[in-house]
Amino acid sequence: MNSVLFLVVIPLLGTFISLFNKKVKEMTFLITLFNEIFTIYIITCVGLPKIAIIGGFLPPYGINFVLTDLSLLFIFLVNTAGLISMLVINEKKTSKFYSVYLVLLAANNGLVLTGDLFNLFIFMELSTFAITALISYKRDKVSSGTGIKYLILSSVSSSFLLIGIGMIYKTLGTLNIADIAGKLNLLSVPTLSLIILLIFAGILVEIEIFPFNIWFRRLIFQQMPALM
Amino acid sequence: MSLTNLFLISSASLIFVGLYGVLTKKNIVRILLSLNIIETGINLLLVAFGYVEGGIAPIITSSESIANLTKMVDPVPQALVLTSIVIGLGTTAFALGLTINYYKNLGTVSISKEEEEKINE
Amino acid sequence: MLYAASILSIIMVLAAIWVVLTPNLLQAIIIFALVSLVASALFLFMQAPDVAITEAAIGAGMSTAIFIFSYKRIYKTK
Amino acid sequence: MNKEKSLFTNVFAVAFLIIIGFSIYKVAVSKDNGINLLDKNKVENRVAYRYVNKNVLDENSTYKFGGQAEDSAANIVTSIVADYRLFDTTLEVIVLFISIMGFSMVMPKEKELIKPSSSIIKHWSPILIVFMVMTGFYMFINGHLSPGGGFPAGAILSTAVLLGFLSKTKVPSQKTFKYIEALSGILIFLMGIIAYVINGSFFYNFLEGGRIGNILSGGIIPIFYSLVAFKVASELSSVFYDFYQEGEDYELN
Repeated sequence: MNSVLFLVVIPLLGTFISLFNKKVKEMTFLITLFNEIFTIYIITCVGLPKIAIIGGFLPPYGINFVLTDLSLLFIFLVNTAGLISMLVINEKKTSKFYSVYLVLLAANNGLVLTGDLFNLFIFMELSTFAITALISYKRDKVSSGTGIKYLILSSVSSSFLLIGIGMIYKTLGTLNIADIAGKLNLLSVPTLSLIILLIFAGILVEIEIFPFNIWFRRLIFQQMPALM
Repeated sequence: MSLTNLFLISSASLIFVGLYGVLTKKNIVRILLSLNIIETGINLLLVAFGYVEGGIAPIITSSESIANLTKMVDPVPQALVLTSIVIGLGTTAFALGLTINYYKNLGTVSISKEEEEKINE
Repeated sequence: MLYAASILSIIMVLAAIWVVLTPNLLQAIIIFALVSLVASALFLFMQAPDVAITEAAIGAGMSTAIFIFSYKRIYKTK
Repeated sequence: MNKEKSLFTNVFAVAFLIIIGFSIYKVAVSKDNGINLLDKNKVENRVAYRYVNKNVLDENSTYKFGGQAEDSAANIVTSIVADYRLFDTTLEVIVLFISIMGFSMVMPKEKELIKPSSSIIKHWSPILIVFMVMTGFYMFINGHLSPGGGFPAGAILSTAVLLGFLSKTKVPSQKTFKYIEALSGILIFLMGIIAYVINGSFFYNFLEGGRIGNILSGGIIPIFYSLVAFKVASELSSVFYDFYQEGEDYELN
C-alpha cells in the first residue's frame, strides 16, 4: 500500500503547478476531491498492510507511513474538513492563498500518517508556516500582530521538540516511532521524564490545546470569519 | 574537561542566553535574533550528541577510512541539523517579513501591552 | 585542540550575551553574524564539515543579510 | 528603551532559567537504572551503524573503496540526507518554499531603489560573481564526494545574484526565477513518482549506482542536489527582489 503517499505528494505537486496556472481554484478543488475519494478508497480496502515504505528501506532505517484504524479515521476527517472549507470559500482569492492551502492539506495528511519522529517535526513546521501564512493573509493590524506572535511562540516550542528528538536519538539511537515505543522502558526515570516534558511542551503549544491558546481566541472571534 | 563536555556546556549556555532574550525583550527584531541564537545552540547540541572522542569525519576518502568505520562520528545528527538550519532560515525570513508588515500597520516594532490595546481597537 | 575549542566557545557565548544585552540593534545583528561564524568553526572541531559549510553560508551569510535589509527598511537609516 | 529594562521581568526570567538549568543538570548527571542522558551509547545500537556500513538492504554485505554498494555516495552525510532520508529533504525544500512565499505575501509592495554602488563593487563584482558561481556549481556537483551539497550551493549562488543586483550587472528577472523555482520543484516530485512507477516505492534511488569515489556515482543524488541548488538559489534571490526594486531609473555617478 505504498500508494498512500499520493495523499501527500499530489497536493505538494499541485502547489508548484499552481504557480503558473491560471485556473488555480478549480485545480485546488479537483485535488481536494481526489484526496477525499482516494481516502475513501483506502478505507474500503480490506487487508491493508500496516506500513507504507518510502525510499525502499525497511523501518527503522527508512521513513515510513503507518496505517492504523485511528489514522484512517483521522485522514478521513482531515480530507473532509479540507473539502468542506473548499466549498465554503466564495470570495475571490489570490493564487498564493490556494498554494498555501494545498501545503496545509498535505502537511495535515502527513502529520496524521507519519511513523518517523523527525518527519513529524518537519510536517509540524510545514503546517506552522502554512497556518501563519493563512493567518496573516489579510495583512491588517490584527492579522500581522497575531501572525508574528504565533510564529515566535511556535518556533520556540518547536525548538523544545527538536531538543527532545535529539535526546531520544542520543539515548535510544533510533527515530522510528514504533521502535522508540518498544525501547522506551530501557530509559532511566529522570531522563524519560525530561524527554516527555520537552516533547509535550513542544507539541501542546503548537496545536493550541486549552492552557496554551490564550493568544488564539481573539483571532477566532475577529479574524476567522474574514478568512472565508 | 573533555571536548564532548565542552561542546555540551557551550551549546546549552547558548540556548539559555537565547531563552533569556526571548523572555525579556520587547523589540521583535531582537526577539528574532535571540530565536536565532537558540537555533544555533540547538544545532550545536545535536551535533555534540553525535560526537565521539577522537572521531573522524564521516566521509570516505580512501581505503583506510573504510577500515575505521566504527571510529566515525555519528552522521545522523548532522543530517538532521542540515535540515534544521534551513528551517531556521525560513523562520527568520518569514518572521522578518511579518515584522515589516507589523511596522507598517502600527508604526512600531515592539510587542507590549500598549500595542495590544492598539490592535484591539 | 581542547584549548582552541574552549577559547572559541568562550568567545561564542560572550558574543551571544553581547547580542542580547547591547542597546544598539545594528551592532547586535553584526555580532550575531560573529556568533554564527564561530559556531561553524566549532562544527569543524566536531568533525562535521557539511554542517560547518551550511551554517557559514546560510546561518552567517543569508540570515544576516536578511536581518540587515529588514533593519534598513524599518529604521530607514542610510 | 527604558521599558525593556523592567527589573521584575529580568529577575524573574533569570530565576526561572536557573531553576530549569539546574534541574536539567541534575537529570544529566543522574545515575539511575537504565540508560541515562549522557551515557555512552555504543555505535552498534544506533541506526547510523547500518548507514555507515551501507548494509541496510542486505545485512551481510560489505564494500570497498572504488567498489559498488547499495548507496555509492562517498560522503555519508549526503547519503543519509539524499538517499536514506530523501523524503525529509524534499519536505525541507517545501518548508523553505512556503516560508519564502509567505514572506513575499506579507511584504508591503512599495519597494526601495538601490543606492548607487561604489566603484570597488562596480569593477570587482564581475570577477567575484564568476568565482561564486564556480564555487556553487562545484559544491552541488561534488556534493556526494566532498562536504557541501545543494543548500549551501544555493545560498552561494543567490549571493552571487545579490552582488550582481547591487552592482547593476544584468541579472535574470524575478519572473525567470519564479519559473526556475516551480520547474525544479515539479521535477523533484516527478522523480519521486517515477520511482514509484519503476519500483513501487516513492523516492527510491532508481539509477545505477556507479563506484564509490567516482564523480558519476550516487545514482540520483547529483541530479537531486542540482535541482535543490537551483530551487534554493531562485527562492533566496526572490527575497532580494522583494526588498529592492529592479530598474534603471537612476543615474550612476
